[in-house]
Amino acid sequence: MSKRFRTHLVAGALAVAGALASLSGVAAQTVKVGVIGQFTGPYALAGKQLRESIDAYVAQYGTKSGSQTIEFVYKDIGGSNPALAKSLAEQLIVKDGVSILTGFFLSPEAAAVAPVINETKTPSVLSVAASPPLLKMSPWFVRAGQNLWQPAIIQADFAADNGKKRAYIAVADYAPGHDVQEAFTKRFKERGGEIVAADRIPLNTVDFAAFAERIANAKPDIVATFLPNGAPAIGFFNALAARGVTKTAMIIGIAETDDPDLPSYNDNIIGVYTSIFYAGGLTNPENVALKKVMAEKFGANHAIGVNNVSPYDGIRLIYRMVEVQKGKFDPDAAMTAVKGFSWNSPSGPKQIDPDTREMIHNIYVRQVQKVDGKLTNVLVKTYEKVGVPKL
Amino acid sequence: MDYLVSSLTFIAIYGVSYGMVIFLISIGLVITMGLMRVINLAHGAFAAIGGYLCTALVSSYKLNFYLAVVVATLSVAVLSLIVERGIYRQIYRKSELDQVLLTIGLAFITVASLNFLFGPNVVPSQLPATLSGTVELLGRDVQMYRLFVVAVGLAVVVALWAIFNWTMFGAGLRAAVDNPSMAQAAGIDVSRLFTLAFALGSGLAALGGAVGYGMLPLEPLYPFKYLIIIMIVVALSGFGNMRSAAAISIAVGVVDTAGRYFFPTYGAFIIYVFVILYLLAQIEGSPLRRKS
Amino acid sequence: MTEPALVVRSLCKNYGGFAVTRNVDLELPRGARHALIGPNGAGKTTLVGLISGAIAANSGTIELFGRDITTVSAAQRVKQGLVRTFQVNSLFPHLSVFQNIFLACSEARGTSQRMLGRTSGQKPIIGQVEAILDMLGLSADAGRPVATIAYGRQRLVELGIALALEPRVLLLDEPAAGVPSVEVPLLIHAIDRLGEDITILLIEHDMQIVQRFARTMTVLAEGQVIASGAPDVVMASEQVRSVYLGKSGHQRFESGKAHA
Amino acid sequence: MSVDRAFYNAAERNRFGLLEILFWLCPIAAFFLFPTSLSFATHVLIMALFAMSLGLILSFAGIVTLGHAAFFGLGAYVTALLSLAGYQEPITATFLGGAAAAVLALVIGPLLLRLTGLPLMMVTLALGAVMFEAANKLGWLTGGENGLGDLRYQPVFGIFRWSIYGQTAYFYTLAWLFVLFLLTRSLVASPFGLALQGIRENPLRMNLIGAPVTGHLVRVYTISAFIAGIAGALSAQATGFVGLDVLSVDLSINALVMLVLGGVGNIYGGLVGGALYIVLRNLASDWNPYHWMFVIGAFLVVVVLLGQNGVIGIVERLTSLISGQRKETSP
Repeated sequence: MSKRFRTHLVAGALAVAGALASLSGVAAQTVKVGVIGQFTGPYALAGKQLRESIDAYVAQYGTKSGSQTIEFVYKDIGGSNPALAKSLAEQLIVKDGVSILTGFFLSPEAAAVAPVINETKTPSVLSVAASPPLLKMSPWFVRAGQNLWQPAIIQADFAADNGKKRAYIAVADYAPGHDVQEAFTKRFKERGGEIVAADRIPLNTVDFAAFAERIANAKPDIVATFLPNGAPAIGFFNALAARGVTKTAMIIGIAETDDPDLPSYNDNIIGVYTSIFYAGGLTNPENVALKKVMAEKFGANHAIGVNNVSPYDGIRLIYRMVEVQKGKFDPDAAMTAVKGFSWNSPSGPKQIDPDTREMIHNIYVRQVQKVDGKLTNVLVKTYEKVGVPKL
Repeated sequence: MDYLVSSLTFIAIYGVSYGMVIFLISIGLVITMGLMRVINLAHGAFAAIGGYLCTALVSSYKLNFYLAVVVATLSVAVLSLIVERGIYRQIYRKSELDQVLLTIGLAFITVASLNFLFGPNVVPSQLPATLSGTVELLGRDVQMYRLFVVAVGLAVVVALWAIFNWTMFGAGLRAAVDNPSMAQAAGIDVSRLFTLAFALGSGLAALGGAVGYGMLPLEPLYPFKYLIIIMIVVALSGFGNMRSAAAISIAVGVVDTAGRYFFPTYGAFIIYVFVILYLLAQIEGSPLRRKS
Repeated sequence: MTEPALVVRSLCKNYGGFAVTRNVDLELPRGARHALIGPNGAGKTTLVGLISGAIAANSGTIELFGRDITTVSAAQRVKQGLVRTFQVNSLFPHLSVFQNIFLACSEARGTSQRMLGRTSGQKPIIGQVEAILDMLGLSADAGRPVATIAYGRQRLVELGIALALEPRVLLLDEPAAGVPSVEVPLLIHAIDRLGEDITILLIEHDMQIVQRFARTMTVLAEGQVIASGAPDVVMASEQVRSVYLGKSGHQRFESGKAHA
Repeated sequence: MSVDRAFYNAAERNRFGLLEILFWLCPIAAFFLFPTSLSFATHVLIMALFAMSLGLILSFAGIVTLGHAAFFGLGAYVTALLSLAGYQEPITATFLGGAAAAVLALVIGPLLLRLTGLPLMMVTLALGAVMFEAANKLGWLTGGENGLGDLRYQPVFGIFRWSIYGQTAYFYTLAWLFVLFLLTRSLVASPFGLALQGIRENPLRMNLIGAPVTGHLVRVYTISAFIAGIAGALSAQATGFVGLDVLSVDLSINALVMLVLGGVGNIYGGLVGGALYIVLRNLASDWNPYHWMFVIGAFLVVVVLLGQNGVIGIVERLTSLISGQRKETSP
């Protein structure tokens, strides 16, 4: 009795969902894409960049892909709130009838959504979330940005390539920081380097002088770091410069000196390296085109950040997923279409690893220099086709 | 041994200078809270406005930094006169809860406005280049900025001491902190005193916001981000006690710096544990328990 | 079984170096109607604070019906029947008069811990509250918030709360302070009607009330007892007159006598 | 007797009138009106429950705390960890989440609640921050920043399965909300509830009428923590995920804002305010995402300056205006 009742209930629920899905399917072959973003709150900048990228892509390529029209539905998380992300994902799928999800700035948001997309078979494009284990949580995830291990490995490679032997790791004390620490440590040791010390800096730190002092005392020749953009990164680099570490050691971060953030720094930042999948100075035609459309839409002074580029690539993947659709949205076909897919993005040649659904792409090492009186990320070395290593 | 000596001088110099910044942004609230017993959670908003104003003056109007600090401080003091007459005046007699809510509301409005006007990013530093230089002190290179902050802090301490001891305003203030109704009875215009003290407090916050940039970068969420540390100083130093406010600020700076230096991984806890233990230790017969 | 209701021995209290209560001895037999008088600053309210437990004594002992309560908390002293009123009203301003008295009754009967069952269902307590309101002539104001009734009537609520606590020893700290003269008789009447099983210590400036009420009295000056005994004896004492009463006191004294 | 029950205890005014029945029909109606928004609606119910738990101590006992999320978060983590440890019976798991929060309150309450005013706010704020940092540090237990995901629970009563359509989660949450509401409602109308109001009005005098002030406060604090813990547990079950945000200072402050939005001094304050806040927040993010903070800030200022008791106060004012009656505040 109870089992039969249960079956009925589930069947009923699925019928409702099916009806809704077909309803939305009828609407002139429109595929709805749910965008879960940080449009307000402390990460509002990332939300703004996400929206800009979608607008730019649509401005360049229109809303049609293959025979179908794409429609975006936006939902705001407004801070660190994975449970809300999950609730929004359910809402988007059940109520708004979206077939694909994207957005996902913070990794926990994606982790929270994984069971939902597993149950509903909803392909989901991670536009920024970079936590290494995410893709194992759902076969429906595909990464448009980086896996944090990639830039961390390149930090270590670049240091080793430049003959550095004594590394000090200073990362923010949260999961992404821990990931960077893990990958860097492994790779740097493999390359024959020594980790002189590792600090996990509490996120509530205001005055970073204590950490700069610890680092200076350890006399490393390279400092690998990863801190949230904004006040923490600025405070940390200022403290390093004040203590003279910037002069005595190579300092290499990941996304701290991203182009949009660069105006917040003063000259203390000059000389700092970062390792990431985009460099504003790239001259490939895709990047030139992107810069042009961004300047047209958002003004000549608009700086493109990494959080513009990977969501933009994410939209490319979504268009690819839609392109192969014939009639009713087929999630399996969508996933097949992106596995192994390769194209040229503003950030260089891209390929989705068919097995892991991770991005295989270039990682660029950039250095902050003063060019024409302006702080600029200058590309110093390109590591090509970096996949995700096994740690 | 060398390690110990260098650690101790480091903690002394950096802890004290950090403490001085905390002192600068908190002392205004210590004064107004002592006088008016208003739980003003928007105090950090005045600091943020002062800092933003100073930065904007330097970057957009090419004003000299030190002059901009003065202009920003005075402007915020004037602004706060209006806010005090218009808004704060009405909550002096309301419950603690009302005060908390109204001032959180003002802080929210400030955050939203700063975000609207200046964008969500950290605004770039406009501290003059001379402050980035270093001088040798106690056998180590110390950034000029740290010494500058300490100097400003000491100047404020001396100025406040002078105001409180040598001026009529200060005498009235002291009387009113002790007992407002008695001061009123003694012919002191307490209402006017409140307004002036509020302007003084807010102006000091603005000064802290402008001068403290090197350690507390300006961003829209500033009013909330540093609120906890401001409130810690106020709660620990008691109502209106400036001497203990200075001592507590420096203690907080030193404890925090030393904590992060020696136990970097547990640095996040140390300051909170310090606060909890300190306040709980005060339970019996503490002036903090006094209900206004 | 006939130990006195309240015995205070060699009670001392210093603030800093300043002695506000010096070696005070006081003994109230059961059913006493005892007045405590003294000039402003004599330490009367401090003494009430010490006896009620609001202030901790430096030395000396306090006994309630033969039990040493010197170190017992104020709340526990109330439970043992030692209840005070306040010179300045200390009430629950936004609650109604009824609720003010109810709170005290409920606490005295131990029902304040009851989380189940509505307040309106507590019949025995409601009856008791109504009796107190009736006795103090407060029934008409029962439903109004205390903050909205006249100060003089609030004094009655203050007394009502004390009575609701079922006192065996009652310390009345200037119950008539601030009460308009027309309402003073109501207050005195209420005090008069208190049962002989309640021992009362009254602190009062108004000699009229003292004369009418007291069977014995103590005079306090500068924290010290300077006289104690029957009112006419005490008031006749030259020491009291010269050391404490002064000129204006003389007048008040005389006028009080005239009325008596 | 024809006396209004509120005569005995103002909190007894919260009686089952027509309005109240209408109020409780709303969530039922919502189920039929918005069948595809149930997971959002569940979130609304959870926040309403959390705000109600704060209202119990703030409105009735005068405890102003800035750290109530500690209990919400503890309840959520306990329930989540139970699920991961294999204990997936939903009702007892929810209850245990609440019980864990209650135990924490019982332990810290006796010390904490001897403070008032600013020191109390600071200590609760600091305790909340310590809980947050601890959860961040104990990554092996809490998953740290990544949180605990993919939590599973058995069907309720062995019948109703949890699914993304959220019927089960919705009614399960609504049932807890209603039961805990009834508990709260009878609590504030009891002699104990009146004693709490006495403490709110004048704690010193309550002490001097022999009331165990700290004891009373610890009791209500524990009950409130229990309810907050249940809210957290429900959030873990309904979303199948627990992250650090359940312990954040923001959550504590938002609960306060919700309560004020609804109205302090009425048990419906938290319910109305919590629901309204989440719904408005959701609407606002669709049309004007950047200015939500401004709107809420302005609202708080206006509420305090006009002395209005939240939405409930405004509705009461309007109804009395319409019916032409003046409230019994004649001199």
